[in-house]
Amino acid sequence: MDKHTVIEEAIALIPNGADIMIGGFGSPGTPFTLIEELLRQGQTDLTLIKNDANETGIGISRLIENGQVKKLITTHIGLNKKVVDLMNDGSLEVSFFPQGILAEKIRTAGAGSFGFLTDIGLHSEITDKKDIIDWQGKQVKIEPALYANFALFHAGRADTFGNLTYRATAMNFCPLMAMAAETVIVETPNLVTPGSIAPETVHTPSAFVSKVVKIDASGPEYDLMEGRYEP
Amino acid sequence: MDKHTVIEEAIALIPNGADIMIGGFGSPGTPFTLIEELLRQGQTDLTLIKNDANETGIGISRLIENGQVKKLITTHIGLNKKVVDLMNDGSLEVSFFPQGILAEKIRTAGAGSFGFLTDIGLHSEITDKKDIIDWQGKQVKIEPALYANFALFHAGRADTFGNLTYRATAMNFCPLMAMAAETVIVETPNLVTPGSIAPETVHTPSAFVSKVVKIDASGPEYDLMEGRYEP
Amino acid sequence: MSLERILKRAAHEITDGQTINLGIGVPTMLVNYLPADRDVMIHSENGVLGAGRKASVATADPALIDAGGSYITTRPGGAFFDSAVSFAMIRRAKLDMSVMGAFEVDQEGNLANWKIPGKFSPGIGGAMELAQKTKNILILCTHQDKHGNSKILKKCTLPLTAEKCVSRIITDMAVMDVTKDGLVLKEIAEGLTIEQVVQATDADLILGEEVRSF
Amino acid sequence: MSLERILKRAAHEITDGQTINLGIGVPTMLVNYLPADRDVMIHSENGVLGAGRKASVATADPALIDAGGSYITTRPGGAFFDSAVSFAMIRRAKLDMSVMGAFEVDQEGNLANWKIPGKFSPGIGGAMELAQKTKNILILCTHQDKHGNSKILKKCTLPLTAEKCVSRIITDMAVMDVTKDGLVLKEIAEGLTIEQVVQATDADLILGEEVRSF
Repeated sequence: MDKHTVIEEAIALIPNGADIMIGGFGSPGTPFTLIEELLRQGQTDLTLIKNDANETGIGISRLIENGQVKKLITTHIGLNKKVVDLMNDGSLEVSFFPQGILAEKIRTAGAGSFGFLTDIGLHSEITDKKDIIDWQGKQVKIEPALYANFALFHAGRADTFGNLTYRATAMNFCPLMAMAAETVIVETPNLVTPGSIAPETVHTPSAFVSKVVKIDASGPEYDLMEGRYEP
Repeated sequence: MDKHTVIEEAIALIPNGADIMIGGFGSPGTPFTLIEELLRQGQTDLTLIKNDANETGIGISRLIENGQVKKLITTHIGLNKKVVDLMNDGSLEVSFFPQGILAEKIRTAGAGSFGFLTDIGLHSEITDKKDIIDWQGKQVKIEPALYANFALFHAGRADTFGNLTYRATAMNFCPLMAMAAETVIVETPNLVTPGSIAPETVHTPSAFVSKVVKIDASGPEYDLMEGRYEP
Repeated sequence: MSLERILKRAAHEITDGQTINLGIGVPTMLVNYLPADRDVMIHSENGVLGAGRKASVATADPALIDAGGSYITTRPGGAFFDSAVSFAMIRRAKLDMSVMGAFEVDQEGNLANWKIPGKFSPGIGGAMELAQKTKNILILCTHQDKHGNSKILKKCTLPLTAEKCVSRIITDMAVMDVTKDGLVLKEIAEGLTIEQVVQATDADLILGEEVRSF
Repeated sequence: MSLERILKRAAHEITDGQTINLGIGVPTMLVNYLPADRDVMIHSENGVLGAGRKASVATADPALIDAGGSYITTRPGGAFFDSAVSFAMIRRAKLDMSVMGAFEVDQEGNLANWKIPGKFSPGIGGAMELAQKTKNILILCTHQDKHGNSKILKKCTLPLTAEKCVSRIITDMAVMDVTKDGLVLKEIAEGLTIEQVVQATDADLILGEEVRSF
C-alpha cells in the first residue's frame, strides 16, 4: 500500500506514445518536477490532456517546445503564444473543448461511464452533427468519456498510501484526472505518514493513486510569477 | 447571502406533490429534524428519493407510514420491513436503482447534464431494451439524470452562507443532492459564521445551498442505535 | 478613459447578495470599481467562490489564482472546488450574472467572443458554458473596434459563443438592453447625442422611453 | 459452525496490500477473522476506505457506519467520500476483491444474490456494480439451502446480479474456482469425502489435480 517511489522509476513507467493527463489550471496543480523528469527521459509522441499549455518556457510548454508532444487536448492556450504558433504552423495538433466539458469528459471516465448527454455548444461549430441524437423529445449531444493511460499532477500534501489534499486553486482538474487515468503519478512537497491527513479532509482517496513522489518544490515555477499581482 | 432561517419557514416552501431528495445512507446524513417538521406540516403526495427507507419508526419511514409519500426512488430497503410490506401490498410505489447508478443519476443532474452512458445491469432485468443504444460499436444504456424540486439533508457543520462539511459517512448522497435539487434545505447542529470553515475543507460550496436551519440534534435519532456496535 | 467609463458604469450593475463570474480581461478589473462593502460572491471558473481583489506581493499565494492567472485574495465564506464542480455550478445556473467581453454582439443577444477564424483561436475556455447557462449576461466592450467598425451588430458574423444569451451591453458610448422587441438604447455616455450613438451602431436601436446619460 | 468454517477459510484469501469490499452480512464478519497485522484497505460503499472492526459503545460514532449499518472503526490512512466517488472506485475497478454472499451461483460464474421474485426484493444496493466491475469476486455461502438444495448450480434460476463474474466460491463443504473449463473443486471440508461434496452439488464439478482438505 506504500506508493512512495523515486521520480526516475515513476516516470520510467511512461512509454512513448502514451496519453497523459496533466493537472493544473495555469501553474497551480501543474507537476513541474515530474514534467522536468519526463523532459529528461525524453518520451515522445505523447498526447497531453491539460486545461491549458502553461506559458512559454514552463510546464508542458517545455515538452511541446522539445518536440515530445504529438497532440494536445485542451480548452484554452491564449497565454502561450509559442504553442499557438506551433498549432498554427501545423507542427502540433490541438483539440479544443469547452472547459467544463473537458472537465466532465474526464470525470465521466473517472466514474466508469462511457459518455454523457449535454446541450453545451449543441448548435455551434464545435458540435459534429453525428454526435447529436433525438432523445426524450429533444436534441442532445453525446459527449464521450475521456480516459488516459497516465495522470501526472501536483498535490499540496500526500500520505504514502496516496491520500491527497490540494491547496486553493491547485485542485482544478487533479481529482478528476486521478479517477480517469490508469496510472496516476503524484508529486508533493509534503509527504506524510498514513493517518496524518484527517479522513474527512482527503480530496482524493488513495485508491485512485498509483505512485507518490516527494519533491523539493523550491524552483521558480513553484513561486510567484511577476506581474500577476497588484504592485 | 445569509441563508439562515427558521425551520417552519424553510419546510413551508415545500408544496404537496413535491419531489424531495433526502440525504443519508441509513441514519448518518438523514435530516431527522427537517423530516419531523415535514411530518408536522403534513405535505402529501410526495416523491422521496433516498438511498434507503431508514428503519421502521424513524426518518423517512415516518413520512411513509404517515401516508405522506406516494413514491419512493431508492436502492435498498432491506432494513425496513414495514416499508417492504407497504411496497408489497401496493400502497407505496417503489422504484429501485443500483446504488452507484442512483448516485450517478443525481450527480449527473447536479452537473447540468441530461444523462450518462453505462453498462451496469445492461443485460439484466433492470434494463428496459428501449434505453439501450448502439454506440461506437457497442451497446450502452442511457441512464437519465434525476432532478428534484427539493433536497433535505444533514450537515455536520455549516456557515450562514451555506458552505457545508459532513462528518464521516454522513456525506454519502448529500453533496450530490445539493447540486441536483432546485431548493436545498440543510439542517446542522453547528452553525458558524462565514470564514469559520477553511475554504479548502468545504465539501459543498454555498452556491448549491438555499436555506440553512440550526437544529438541536439531541434526539435519539442522532445518537447510537443499540445492537449496532460490538458488545 | 473609455475603459474606465465602462467599468464605472458596470459597477452599478452589481448588487449586494449576487453571485457573479467576471470574465478574463476587462470584466475582472470590475472588482476594483466595486464599493468595499459590496457584498458579492465572485466565482472564478478555475475553482473559487469568493474571489476578491488582486493580491499584493505580500499577500499573494502561488496556489491561488483566478482564471486569468492573476494572484487573488478571497473573502471570508469562500470555498475552493474542482473544475467539474465549478462548471456544475455554471450549468446549474447558480450564478446570477456573468460579465464578459465581446468581439461582436447583436440585437438578438447573440454573442461572439471566443474565436476569429484565421486570426485568433486560442480555445473556448469557460466562455461557452457561462454564456449559454448564466441567467444574466452583461457584456462590456468598446462600442467600436479600432477601425471604427461597430461591435454592436444586426447579426453576428463570427462563430457564436452562445445564441440569444445577452441581457445588457455596456460600452463606452451606451447602455443597451436586449429585449424581445429588439435592442433598446437605455443610456448614452455623457457628452454624446443619441444621433451620434445611433450613427456609431450597426444594430437597429430602439429608443427607450427615457434615454439618460451616464 | 459451518459459518465459522467458511470465514476461517476465507480469511486466507485476504492478503497484505489488498483493497477489498465486504458485502453486508457474512462477508462483513470476515474482518474479525483476519490477523491483526493483516494490512488491508477495506472499502464500504457508503463512503469509507479503511474500515476496521466494529466499534464498541465507547468508540462508536453515530456518523460512522458501514454499508450494513454497523458502527465501525477506521484505520490510519483511511478516507471518507461521497457515494458517487465510492462507486466510481468500484466501476473503475480499483478494488482487488469483493466478498459477497449468494442465493445461487453457477458453474459459469453467474451470480444471483439480490432478488427472489415474489419472496424477497428489498432492492439492488451496491451488489450489481460490485459484482460486475470488481476484478475478483469471492462468494461465501452455505453449500445448500435450508431445504438441502444445492446453491451451487449448473445454471442460476434467479435474476442475476451479474453474469460470469465469480472467481472463487467458499462454502461450508468446499472451495471451488470458476475457470474457463468449468467449476473446479479445489478443497473439501475436513471430514467430508469428494463423493459427498459432488453429491451435494448440482453443478458439474471438475476435480482439481489435488483436492485438499480445509
